[in-house]
Amino acid sequence: MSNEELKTKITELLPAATFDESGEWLNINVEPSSWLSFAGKLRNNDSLFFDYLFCLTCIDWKTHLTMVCHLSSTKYRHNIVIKSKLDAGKPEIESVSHIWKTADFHEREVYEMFGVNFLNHPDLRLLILPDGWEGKNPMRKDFEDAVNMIKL
Amino acid sequence: MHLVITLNGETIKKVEPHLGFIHRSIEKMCESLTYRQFIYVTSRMDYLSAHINNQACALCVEKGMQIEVPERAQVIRTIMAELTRIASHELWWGAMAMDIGAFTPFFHAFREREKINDIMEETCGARLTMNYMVPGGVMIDLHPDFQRKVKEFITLFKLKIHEYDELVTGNIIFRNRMKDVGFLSKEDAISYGCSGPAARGSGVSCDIRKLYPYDAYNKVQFEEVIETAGDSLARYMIRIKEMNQSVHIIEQLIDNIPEGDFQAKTKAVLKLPKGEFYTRVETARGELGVYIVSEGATTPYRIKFRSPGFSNLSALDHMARGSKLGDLVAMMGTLDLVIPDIDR
Amino acid sequence: MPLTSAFIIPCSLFDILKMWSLNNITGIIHDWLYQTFSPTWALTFEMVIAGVAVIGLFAVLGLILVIMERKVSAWIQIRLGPNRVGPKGMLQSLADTLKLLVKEGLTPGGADKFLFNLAPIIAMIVAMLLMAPIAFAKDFQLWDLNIGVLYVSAVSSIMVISILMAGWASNNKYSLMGAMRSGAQIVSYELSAGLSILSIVVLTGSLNISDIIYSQADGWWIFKGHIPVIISFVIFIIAVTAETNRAPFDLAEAESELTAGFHTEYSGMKFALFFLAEYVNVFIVCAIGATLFLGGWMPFHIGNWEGFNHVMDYIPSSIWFFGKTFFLIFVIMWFRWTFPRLRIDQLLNLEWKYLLPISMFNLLLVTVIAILGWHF
Amino acid sequence: MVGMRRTGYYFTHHKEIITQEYPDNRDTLKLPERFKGEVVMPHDENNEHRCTGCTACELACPNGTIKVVTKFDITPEGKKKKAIDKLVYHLELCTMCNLCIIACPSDAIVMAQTFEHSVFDRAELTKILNNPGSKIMDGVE
Repeated sequence: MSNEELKTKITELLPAATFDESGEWLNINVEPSSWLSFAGKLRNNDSLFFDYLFCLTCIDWKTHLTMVCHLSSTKYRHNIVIKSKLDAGKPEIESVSHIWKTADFHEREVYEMFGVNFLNHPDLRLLILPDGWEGKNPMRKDFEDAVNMIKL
Repeated sequence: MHLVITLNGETIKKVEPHLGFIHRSIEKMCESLTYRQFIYVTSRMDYLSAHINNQACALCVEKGMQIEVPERAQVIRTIMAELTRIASHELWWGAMAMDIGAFTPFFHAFREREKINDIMEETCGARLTMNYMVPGGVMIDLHPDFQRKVKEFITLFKLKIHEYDELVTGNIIFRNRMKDVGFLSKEDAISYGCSGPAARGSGVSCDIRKLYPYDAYNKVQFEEVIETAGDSLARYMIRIKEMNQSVHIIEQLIDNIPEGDFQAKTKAVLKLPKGEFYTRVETARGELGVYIVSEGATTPYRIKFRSPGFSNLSALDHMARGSKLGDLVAMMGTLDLVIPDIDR
Repeated sequence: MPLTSAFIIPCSLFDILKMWSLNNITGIIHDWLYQTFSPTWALTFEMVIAGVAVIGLFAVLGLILVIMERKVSAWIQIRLGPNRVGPKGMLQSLADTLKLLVKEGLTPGGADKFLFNLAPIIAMIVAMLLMAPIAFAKDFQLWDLNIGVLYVSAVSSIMVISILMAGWASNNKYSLMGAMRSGAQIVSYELSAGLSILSIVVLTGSLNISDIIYSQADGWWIFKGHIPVIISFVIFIIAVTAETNRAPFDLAEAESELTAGFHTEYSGMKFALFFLAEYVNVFIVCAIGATLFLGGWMPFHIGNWEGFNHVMDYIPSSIWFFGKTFFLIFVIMWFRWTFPRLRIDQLLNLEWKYLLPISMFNLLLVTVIAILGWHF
Repeated sequence: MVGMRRTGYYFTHHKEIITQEYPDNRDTLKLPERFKGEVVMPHDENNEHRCTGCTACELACPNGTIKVVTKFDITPEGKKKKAIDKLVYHLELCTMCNLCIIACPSDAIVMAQTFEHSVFDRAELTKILNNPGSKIMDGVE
C-alpha cells in the first residue's frame, strides 16, 4: 500500500493523527493518550494488518521524549513509523505488550534506559541493568558515565 | 545471560532471562563516535556476523549521505556477508550439537569455519571483528588470492556438507530430541517479533535479502528457505539449507566480481543530514535494524540497533513452558542466541 | 646362523608370551606362601597382596582409560589430543592426577560434610569390590566365588547410592537434579542389564564366572547362542552404557543442562575418585561383557581348524581378556563421541517400553534354546 | 549408525587432523600480510620515519588509542616546522580497527603481524612508536 493510501486509511481510524513524510516511511504522530486504542486498530484492521512490531525505542530530545515504533505487516509488506511525544519529567504511555508480545522486552528496555513508565505492563522490571540500579536512566542525554572510555 | 528457571521436577514452568551481564551500551557509545568510527563497535555486537553488522551500519550511513556504492564494493560485500553467514551457521551447528550432547560435530564444524576465517584474515586482516566495511564501500581491495581461496573452500565445503547430515541430522536420537520441541506457531512468531531462521521455521517469510534487497542481493538467484513445522527441527533444517543457499550465492558472484573502485569517493568528514534513517539487513540470526537519528552533526544524535537475538529471546519463555529441562538447551540452540547481540 | 636365529626368536617369543599370560601366577604365589608361613599369616599376606593389586590396578586402569578416552575422542574429532607430557602425551593423565592430588579438596558451606566426603569413597570402594570376581587371565582371579555374576550385579547397584549421596550432600540444585536423574536411570537400566546377563546364566547353568568361561571353550556365546544372545549382547552394551552414566546416557552430568551434575561441587582428589570410579566401572562392565559374551580369556577358536586354533592358543589368555575388554570399552567410547544425549523421558521410555520387554522376551527365547539344547 | 561410520572414519584417518601445535609452530607460522596485530611506525636505516605529526590518526581513532605529542623543529632554512616529539600508542585500548592506517596521509604507520602481546605490567602496553632521535624522512609533507 502506498503512503497516500495508508494516510487516508489511518486518518479514518484516528483523525487526530498528523503525518510526516520526510523519511523513508510514513511517520505518524499520535498523542500518548490515544496510542493504545490506535495500536489495537492498526493491528486488527484487515486492510492495514500491522502485525509485526520490529523496533520499539525512544529518543531523548532533552525537552521531551519521543517514543518510536516501527511497524510492518507480514501480509501486505508495508511499513509505518509511529511516534508519540512524551513529557520529559514524567513520561508515561500505555503498554502495547498484549498486542505485540515482543513489546514486552522492548518496553522493559526503554523503561530502564529512558525511564518511560509503561502503564499496565505485565512485568515492568529492570531487564538489562543490575538489580537495585540507582540513579539516572543511562540512555538519557544528561547521563554522564564516570568511566567513559571514549572521552579519554 | 542468566536464565532463572522455575521447575516442577524436570518440567519447566517459567523461564526468566536476566540480561545485561555484558551490556556495554553500544548505542550510547556510538553517540560520541563519528560516522566512520562507530562501525567498528558494531562488530562487537553480534560477533559471529560482524561483517553483516558493519554492512548494516555502512548502508545506513550511505542511505543518509546518498552515497553511490561502486558495483565492485557491493559484490564484495555480498560475498563477505554470505561467507560470514556460513561461518556463523557452522559455529551454530557445532554448538547446537554440543548443547544436545554430541561433542564431535563442534570440531568438524570448526574445520570448515577455520577455512573461512583464513580467507577473512587474508583480506580483512582479522578473523572475527573485521571492520572491513566503510561508508562508501570496503576498506581495502580484495586480496589477490581471494577468488582462488573461496573457490577452494566451496569445493571443500560441498564435499563435507553431507557429513553434517550423517553425523547429526540423520541421527535418531537427535531427531527425537528436536522434533516437536519448542513449538512456535506462525502467529506467535510474528507477535514475538522473531526474525531470521527462528521465524522462518514457523513459516513466516521474513528474509530481508528477498523482501528489501540491499547491495548485490537483487542480482543473484537464491531461495528463501521456509519450513512450516515450527519446531526445533524445522529451525535446524533451515540453517542447514541456508548454508547451501549461501554457497549458491557465492558461486554466482565469485567469478563475476566487476572491475572498478572498491570504495566510493567520500568526504573526509561525514555529516549525515538532519533526519532519521533506518536500514534492515539479514544477519545470520535474523533482521538487524539500524536506526540513526541525525541532527546534522558528525556524530549520530541517537542510534538504535534492533538486534534479532533480543526479540527471538523474548519468545523463549513462551516456547519453553511445559517442556523438559533438556529441551530448553535444544530451544536455545535453535534460536541461536548470541549474548552480546542481545545485550549490546 | 640366520637359520638358527630364526628358530630361536619364535621360541623365546613364546616363552615371553607364556610369562605374560599370568597363568598359574596366583597358584605359585599361593603355594609358596603356604609353604613358607603358617596358614594364618599366609592368608593375611594373600589379602594384603590382593588389596595392593586391586588398588594398583584401580589407579593404573583409571590412568590408562583416561588417556585412552582422550586419544580416542581426539582422533574422532580430528584433533591430536594430549601430546605434551611423556612420549606422545601418554603420561598426561598421570600429570593430571598429580595435579588433582595436590589441589585443595573444597567442601561447600551448606554441604552435609560427612556424606559429602563419604560419597566418593563409596564410589571407589564399589568399583574395587567389583574387581574381585573378574578373571583377568586363566587361573588368575581374586575370588572365584560360586555366585560371581549375582555378586557383580548386586554390588554394582550400590554405585547409585554414592551418586545420590553426592548429589544430596552437595546442597546444590544441579547436583540434586543430576543425582535424581541418575538414580532413576541406573535403577531402571539395571533391570535390562540383569536380564541380559541372565540369558547367559540360563545357557551356562551356572553363576560361577570361571564356569561360564569354561563353557565357552568350544566357542563364545555370542557365536554359539544364535540371534537371541546377540540381541541380549546389544541390550547389555546399551544398558551398561547407561548404567555407567556415559554418553549418550550421561544425563546425570549433562554439562549443557546441569553444569556437571552430581559432581558439580567436587574438586581435587574427591572429584578424581569419582572420575576414576567411573572409568573403572566402565572397565568392569566391559570385562563382564567380555566374560559373558566373548569368552573372557578364552582364545578365538574356529570349529576344526586345528592349526588356526593352535596359533590362537599361543596368544596368552590375559591378552585375550584385555583385548576383548578394551575393544568393548572402545565401542562405548565410540558411542560417546558420536551420539547426542537423550532426554530424561526418552531415556526412561527406551528402557521401560523397549529394552525391558525385548529382553524379557529374549530371555524366554534363550530359555527355550537352552532347554531344547539348540545352541551349538 | 551412519554417524558412527563417519566418526570411525576419522578415528582411523589421522592425516585429516587439523590441530595447529601453536607454540611449537612459531617458526613456520605465517600470518597474512594484512593481519592486524598492532600499530607500528616503520623506520628506514637512517632512523627516519614518515610521520608529519598531522594528528589525522589521533582524530580517526575511536578509542583515544593514539596521542600525538608535537614539537617544533627548526628547519635548515630557519623556519619552524611541526614534527612529532612522541607518538604514544596505547595498545591496551586498541581494537585493531585499522582506521588510523587508512586515515594517515603519509603512510607513516602500518599494522604489524605480531600477536603475542601479553606482558606482566600494563604500563608496558603503552608504547612510543617513533624511535628515539628519529627524524622525518625527506620529502614527506
